[in-house]
Amino acid sequence: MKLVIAYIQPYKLDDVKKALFDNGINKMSVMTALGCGQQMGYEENYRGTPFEVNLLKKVRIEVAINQEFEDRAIDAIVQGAKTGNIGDGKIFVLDLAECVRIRTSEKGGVAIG
Amino acid sequence: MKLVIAYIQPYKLDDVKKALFDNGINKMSVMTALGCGQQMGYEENYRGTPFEVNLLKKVRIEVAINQEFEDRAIDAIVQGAKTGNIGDGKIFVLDLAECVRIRTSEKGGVAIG
Amino acid sequence: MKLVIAYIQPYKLDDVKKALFDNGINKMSVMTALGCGQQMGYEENYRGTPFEVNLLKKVRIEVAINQEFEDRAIDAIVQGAKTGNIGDGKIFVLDLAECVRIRTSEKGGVAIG
Amino acid sequence: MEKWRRIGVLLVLGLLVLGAAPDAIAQDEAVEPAAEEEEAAPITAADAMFTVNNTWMLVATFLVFIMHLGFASLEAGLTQAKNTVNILFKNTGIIAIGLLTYWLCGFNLMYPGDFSLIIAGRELFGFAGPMLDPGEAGQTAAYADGAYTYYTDFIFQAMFAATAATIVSGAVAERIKLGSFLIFSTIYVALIYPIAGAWHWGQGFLSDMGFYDFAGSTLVHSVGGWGALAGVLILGPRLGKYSNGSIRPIAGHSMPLATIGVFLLWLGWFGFNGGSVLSADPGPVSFVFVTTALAAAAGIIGAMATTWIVEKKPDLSMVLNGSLAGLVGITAGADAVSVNFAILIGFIAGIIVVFSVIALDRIKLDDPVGAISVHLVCGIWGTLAAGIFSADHSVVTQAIGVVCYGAFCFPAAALLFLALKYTIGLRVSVEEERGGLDVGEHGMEAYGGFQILT
Amino acid sequence: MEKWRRIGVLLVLGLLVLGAAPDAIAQDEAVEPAAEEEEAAPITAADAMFTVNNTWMLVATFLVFIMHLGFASLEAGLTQAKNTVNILFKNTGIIAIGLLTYWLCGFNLMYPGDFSLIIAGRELFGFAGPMLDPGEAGQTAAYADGAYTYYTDFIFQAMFAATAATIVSGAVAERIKLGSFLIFSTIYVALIYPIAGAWHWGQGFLSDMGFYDFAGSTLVHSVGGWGALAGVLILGPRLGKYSNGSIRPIAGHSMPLATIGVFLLWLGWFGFNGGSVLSADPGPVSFVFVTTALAAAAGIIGAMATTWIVEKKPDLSMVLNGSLAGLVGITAGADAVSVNFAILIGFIAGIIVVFSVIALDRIKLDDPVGAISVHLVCGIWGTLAAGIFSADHSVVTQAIGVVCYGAFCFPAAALLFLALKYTIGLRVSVEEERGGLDVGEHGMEAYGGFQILT
Amino acid sequence: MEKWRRIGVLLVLGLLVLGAAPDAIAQDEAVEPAAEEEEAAPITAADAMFTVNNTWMLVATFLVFIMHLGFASLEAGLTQAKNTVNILFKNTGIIAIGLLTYWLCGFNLMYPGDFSLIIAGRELFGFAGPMLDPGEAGQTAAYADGAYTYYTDFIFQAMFAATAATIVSGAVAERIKLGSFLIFSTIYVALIYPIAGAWHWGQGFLSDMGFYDFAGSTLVHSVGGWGALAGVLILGPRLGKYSNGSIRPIAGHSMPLATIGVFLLWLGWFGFNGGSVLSADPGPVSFVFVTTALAAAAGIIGAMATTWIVEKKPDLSMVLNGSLAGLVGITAGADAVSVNFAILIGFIAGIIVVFSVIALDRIKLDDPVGAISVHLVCGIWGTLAAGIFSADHSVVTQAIGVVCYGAFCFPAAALLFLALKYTIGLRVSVEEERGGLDVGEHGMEAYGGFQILT
Ligand SMILES: Nc1ncnc2c1ncn2[C@@H]1O[C@H](COP(=O)(O)OP(=O)(O)O)[C@@H](O)[C@H]1O
Ligand SMILES: Nc1ncnc2c1ncn2[C@@H]1O[C@H](COP(=O)(O)OP(=O)(O)O)[C@@H](O)[C@H]1O
Ligand SMILES: Nc1ncnc2c1ncn2[C@@H]1O[C@H](COP(=O)(O)OP(=O)(O)O)[C@@H](O)[C@H]1O
Repeated sequence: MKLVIAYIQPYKLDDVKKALFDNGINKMSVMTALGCGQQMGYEENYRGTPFEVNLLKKVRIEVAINQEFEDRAIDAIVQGAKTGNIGDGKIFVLDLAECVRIRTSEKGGVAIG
Repeated sequence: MKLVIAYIQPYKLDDVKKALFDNGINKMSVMTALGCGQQMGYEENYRGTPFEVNLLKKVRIEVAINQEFEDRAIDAIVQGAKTGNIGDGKIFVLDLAECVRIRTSEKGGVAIG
Repeated sequence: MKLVIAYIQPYKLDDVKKALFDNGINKMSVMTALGCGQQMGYEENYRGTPFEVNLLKKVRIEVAINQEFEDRAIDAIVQGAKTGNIGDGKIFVLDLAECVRIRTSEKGGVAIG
Repeated sequence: MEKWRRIGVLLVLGLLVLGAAPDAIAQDEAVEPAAEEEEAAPITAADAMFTVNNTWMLVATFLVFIMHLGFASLEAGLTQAKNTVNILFKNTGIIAIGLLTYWLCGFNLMYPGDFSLIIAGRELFGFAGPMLDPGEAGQTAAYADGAYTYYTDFIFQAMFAATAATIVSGAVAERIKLGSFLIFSTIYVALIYPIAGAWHWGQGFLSDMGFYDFAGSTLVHSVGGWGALAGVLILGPRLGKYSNGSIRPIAGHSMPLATIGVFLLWLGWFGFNGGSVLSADPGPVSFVFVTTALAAAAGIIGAMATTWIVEKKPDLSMVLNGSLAGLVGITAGADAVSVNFAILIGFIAGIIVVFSVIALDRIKLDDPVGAISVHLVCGIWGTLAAGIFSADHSVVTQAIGVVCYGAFCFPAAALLFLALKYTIGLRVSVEEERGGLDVGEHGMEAYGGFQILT
Repeated sequence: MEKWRRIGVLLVLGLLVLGAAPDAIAQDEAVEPAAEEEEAAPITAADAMFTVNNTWMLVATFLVFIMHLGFASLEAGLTQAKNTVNILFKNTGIIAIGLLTYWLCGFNLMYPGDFSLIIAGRELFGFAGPMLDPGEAGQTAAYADGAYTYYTDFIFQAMFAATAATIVSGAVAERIKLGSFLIFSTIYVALIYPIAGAWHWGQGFLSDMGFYDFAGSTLVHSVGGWGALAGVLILGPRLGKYSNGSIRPIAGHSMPLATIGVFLLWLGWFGFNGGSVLSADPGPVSFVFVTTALAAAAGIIGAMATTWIVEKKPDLSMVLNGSLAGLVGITAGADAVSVNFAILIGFIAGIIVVFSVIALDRIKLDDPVGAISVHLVCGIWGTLAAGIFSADHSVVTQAIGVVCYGAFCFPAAALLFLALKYTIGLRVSVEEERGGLDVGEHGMEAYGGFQILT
Repeated sequence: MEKWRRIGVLLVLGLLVLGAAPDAIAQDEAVEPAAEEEEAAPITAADAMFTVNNTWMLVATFLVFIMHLGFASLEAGLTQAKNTVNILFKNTGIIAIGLLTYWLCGFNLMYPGDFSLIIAGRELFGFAGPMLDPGEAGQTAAYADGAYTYYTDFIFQAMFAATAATIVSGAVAERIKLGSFLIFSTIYVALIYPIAGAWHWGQGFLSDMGFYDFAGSTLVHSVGGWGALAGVLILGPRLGKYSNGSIRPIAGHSMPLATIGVFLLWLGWFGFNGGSVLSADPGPVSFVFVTTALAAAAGIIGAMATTWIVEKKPDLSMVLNGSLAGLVGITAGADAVSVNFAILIGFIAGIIVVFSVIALDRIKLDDPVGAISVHLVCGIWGTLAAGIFSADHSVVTQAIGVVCYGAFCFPAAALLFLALKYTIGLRVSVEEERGGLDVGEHGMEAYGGFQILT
């Protein structure tokens, strides 16, 4: 089992969700995040003082999947989130040791979906 | 060491916290999240246009524990969060490679608690 | 590759960011979180009813790095976040199985930076 | 079925308005309010005085109007983000319902002219017929001795009417079904409020007895407060408020909104009390401005001191309640007590409200915004205080008045709530209460996009 | 280059004001507005009446002023958090632009005295010269027969002027370039609005024809609404609003803000309509208060019933629009229809606005706040209704008036928008629209620190 | 010990009010304000004029009242979410303190009648005794020549008083101890403001010299501004504002709140300036409305142009300050300069305020809301401008007045702040400043449940 974490542009959330759904992955969790990467940020100006904003608004998606879905999940996220521009985001994959469905106490792969 | 991530119903937060405390686990971190799972979402209606909301409000809990607490932690979360209804949530367990207490620079298992 | 998760005091964010930058790590993601640890919380009082607040405002930082940066990253975070007081926070390190740059579909270590 | 019920509601509303139309044509021909101004006669001083009096009453009217925004803001601010749409909806609905029912029957129930139900010499009930009719002289200085026109009279009083129901709204917030609440409000504001109001302001038996309530500590605030008390008792507390014997505070979601609400209410009170002089007479109006403002200020200081001592830290929500407590407290005697006593009354009200909020919580009466403490408890205090601190009024008569209103309004409200409870239901489901009434009743959120831990 | 353009703008503005200065000295010497009060003569009743009339008009003026805060709040509340600074900025800018252009030319275009362009007997255009000149008697009772002074006249009308542009602002929100919008507003409010206004209120050809618009259902609201329609058509919908043939709602970010906005607009309307009596005459002013308040209330009930049936759940944003619909609807005939018809007009407006919002969405006209439905559609309804429900006015003449305003304002606005589109550009870049205009146009955020999912 | 101090405070407050009571009974018997209306005499034109004048002054009073909500909103909006409760608390407290101290002593210090301290022919200090006493004729037309009653006089002036302290509040926000601030405010508003005010409005030496300040550019705004300057100097900047030689902006948390604040302040200013005519006289009141509104508009344009050029992007917070700058600027000469000059004054104020905000930041004076720039700098500008642009006033005398106020208020405020600093302490602990004063001073949060990055 894997835990896939993706940082994407907020406006791409709908597209990524759709791409995942289309690939049979319809469980996920979403959070707001601020990101700092190759995208350089921009200058804001508050009351005459310029300052660099380099924490940009991102959306963080977390998807737990069974091993065999790994590539599909990654591809789906890339497909949904990619524009080719800096700031498109990153995907991180972790090994998932265990998964429990709280409602039924089921464990492991069956609990993921 | 393990990192336990749980998505639960927001209103169950107090119960889960209490269940963890009762099991000797009193360190944790909490975030807001939006989740999409078996719970189907609901229809909202804004200015005459219906739309499906399928990102539901969830709470995400992160608890780092020593190996021997794994079962206890999972049980406590299940106990606190379970209602038997769809939407109760999931628990994900990851292997934790290292843990550092910033205040003392202690590392490993001693730093967790 | 490693995924470093750090919970720090919110007002230390700038310092930690700077320390990481100074150590050549300039990609990261930031979230708000509520934490419960050795810091005991405080008593609030709402309309005559006192209550214990033990979920304190924290900032959660996530940094994916290549193995060789692990110590540097940990040291930088400790250096930026440490005051010696309870509540300084924790660092958790996970093994990162895979990393993908969405823009280019690059994978692995090259995608991290 | 659900759908049919809704269509039924619409039909009734539609008929109500359309039914009024034919009648209206007649009225139109009869009155012609704006057309017949020839004004050949020279302007007299009485004309000018009539005009300024009427202008002031209309200013007071829009000030009372803005209190409804004050109530909406305060109530929304002191409750949770997930119920905000519901609260705003109720408050927007109530002002509409209040104005329309007052047009339909309230005004003529409250100022019936003659009483048709008189028991043991007590004038209890009268009704001058549905809708408005200015009559021959309604729009002239003859109507109220040069103080205001018929339509001014109506609209000023109409703005008052809705406040009584709004007070209830805050107390039952975060758990009452929208439909049930709207039905309750409609009946409370269309019938209970004006009938009870007639006893004093409509020259009924309490005014005969010498009972005195200048601008409505009892007639408006307690009347609302009794309804609030009945609602809270019958609905029960919000989920999780009193779990395992301990009190869990459910914090409001926006203190700026609550503060805006209180300032707007205070602003409106200058019209509420200042307009209750029922003319622009410089002496009394300015005097009432001073007693009103200083009582509110003293209420703030009273609550500030009390909360600082009792809670250790100064609680903003209590201080906000304190200013309203001072305002409710002075309302009954704003023109009748001295300035210094006004300050004392407000100061004591500020102390009372803090202890009352705490006490109600102890006995597990869950009133999210403190409406019972502010409007009922301080309404009673203010009514009695007018008797204590003014030589012209008797505290015993004041107490009798208080009891009469309680004896009528509380059972009436309780009956209404119970009837709703055992028919269409009063309280939302547990799931809906947890998820918030915004999504449950309205299918929308108040703060789209904001991350909120609920 | 960007920088030079900005400096140019400043220079023009500076010269404009400075250029006025020498002139001003002359005026200063000539008028001396506050200095020459000797008032040896005894006070007459006419003096007192003049004073109360003028006082009421100034009260109405500040009430109309507060509508601008109402517009700003409503518009901000019904749009996304990421565009809030932009919306607040536009609304703050518009009131400034509106007042200053009205001082510079608007007032004297709208009330030209003489018309210099008369075609086929139709008085179409006139201009009494730039800036203000109270003349000899401007500040005395002689100016308007004891109703108000020259400066009161100006400032009351000036407050109206800016509203027309503000209406447009809501409809084109979340995608229009700041600079282009400010230029559009300046021209629309400086030229289009007053020229069109002169046709009726300036005693132009429509007033000769018997067209009747008491306080501006057409002259203010439709004029703004036509601009809004042109803007929406030329700009196109917001990104993602109509994707793949389906409608994706873009929810507003703060219902409390929207509700505050609507209550403030309603409050302001007491001045908008009440002040349009143009004196404090008790009969008509109080009558107008009643029709205004009850139409708004009926609009709420109309929209509430409709949305409850159509959308299944009662939609707060629609109910808020409903009260405005009622207000816009009654504005043309507030003094001319009976109270019962006022309620009917408001009720129907509340129904109309819900269907109009839905219909516009169906035909992919993206109006984030419902400005076209409220101001244009209900403005037309109100203007016709004044003809239908009042015996003194003809619905045919009313329709002719509606058409005239549409025939002038819509093309004028469209031309302006097109000119801007093909010169400096009308719409922000896709990136800016996605990231929000707050960061794109202003480099700042409305809610620093809040975690918001955009 | 902490607890005892608190109880001490309450006791003092309690005694103060209770001590007033016996006295009050006497007053009650003496005055009987609302009871003795027999009004057998026919209405005269003078009666009507008295009534309309008084009505206008009361309208102006509630407009000035609403400025306090404006200040609270603006200040809260421009600071961080974690200090919002504290700011709202301070502003609610100040209005209460302001009104009550003005009742206790302020009014009779500011309008002493006779001066008891006269040095070299300069009337510096007088006191007409504690609390209010309308005397025989206070509530009749005789009191102020038919312009207003004694109580109107008091309450209008009382509303002004608190603003001076509120101005300070914004400048010292986010780091001052609540208790210390409340003590400072009490003394500043009870003693410093009225004593200084007496020099001009109380017919003291500056009015003898021909100094002119129509509505308080100096008497209210600079007085507050000097206090703000002293506070900022003694408190030092917020943590992290000027770290490592660079300026780190600390963004406000709610631009809608800030905008609401500015519009409410502008609204209130119609009463602040319009009421300062001290009657409803149509000529001057309407003239003052026009200069006030256009100066605010010009301030917006001035600030907009400046910030667009200087900061590259148009900064909403600067534009908001710009409108206030225009308002403060016109306040001294609102009735004395021509309309065109009013626009010029406002426009220049809008430019000044932007550069002033930037300059203060450069010299590390940390004023979170721009209070010093708006109220002190533009207050001085406005006072001088009244001399420059009006033939009736001398810029030299104006400058002398400005210096006198600075020479008294700044040291007085500094002394107060220093005394507090070395006794109970002035600044919260570093931990409290970091965590926010809401939790530190009040144990509660302003936005329960919202996820905010602080
Ligand atoms: N090494 C990293 N650790 C944590 N988060 C990262 C890392 N690299 C990128 N991110 C996240 O991904 C977002 C996009 O990164 P960025 O480098 O701008 O994208 P791209 O690689 O497409 O240019 C960042 O804003 C940040 O939130
Ligand atoms: N595979 C997954 N990956 C990420 N988050 C998940 C996954 N499955 C469930 N979740 C999270 O858990 C929440 C509850 O899931 P749901 O399927 O509704 O619960 P249940 O299994 O009890 O029916 C979801 O809203 C989502 O936040
Ligand atoms: N075992 C844990 N699991 C998850 N989060 C933790 C854990 N321990 C600490 N944290 C996070 O770190 C924060 C700081 O912890 P705390 O114990 O107060 O710090 P310190 O060890 O410096 O005293 C907590 O508020 C919480 O967010």
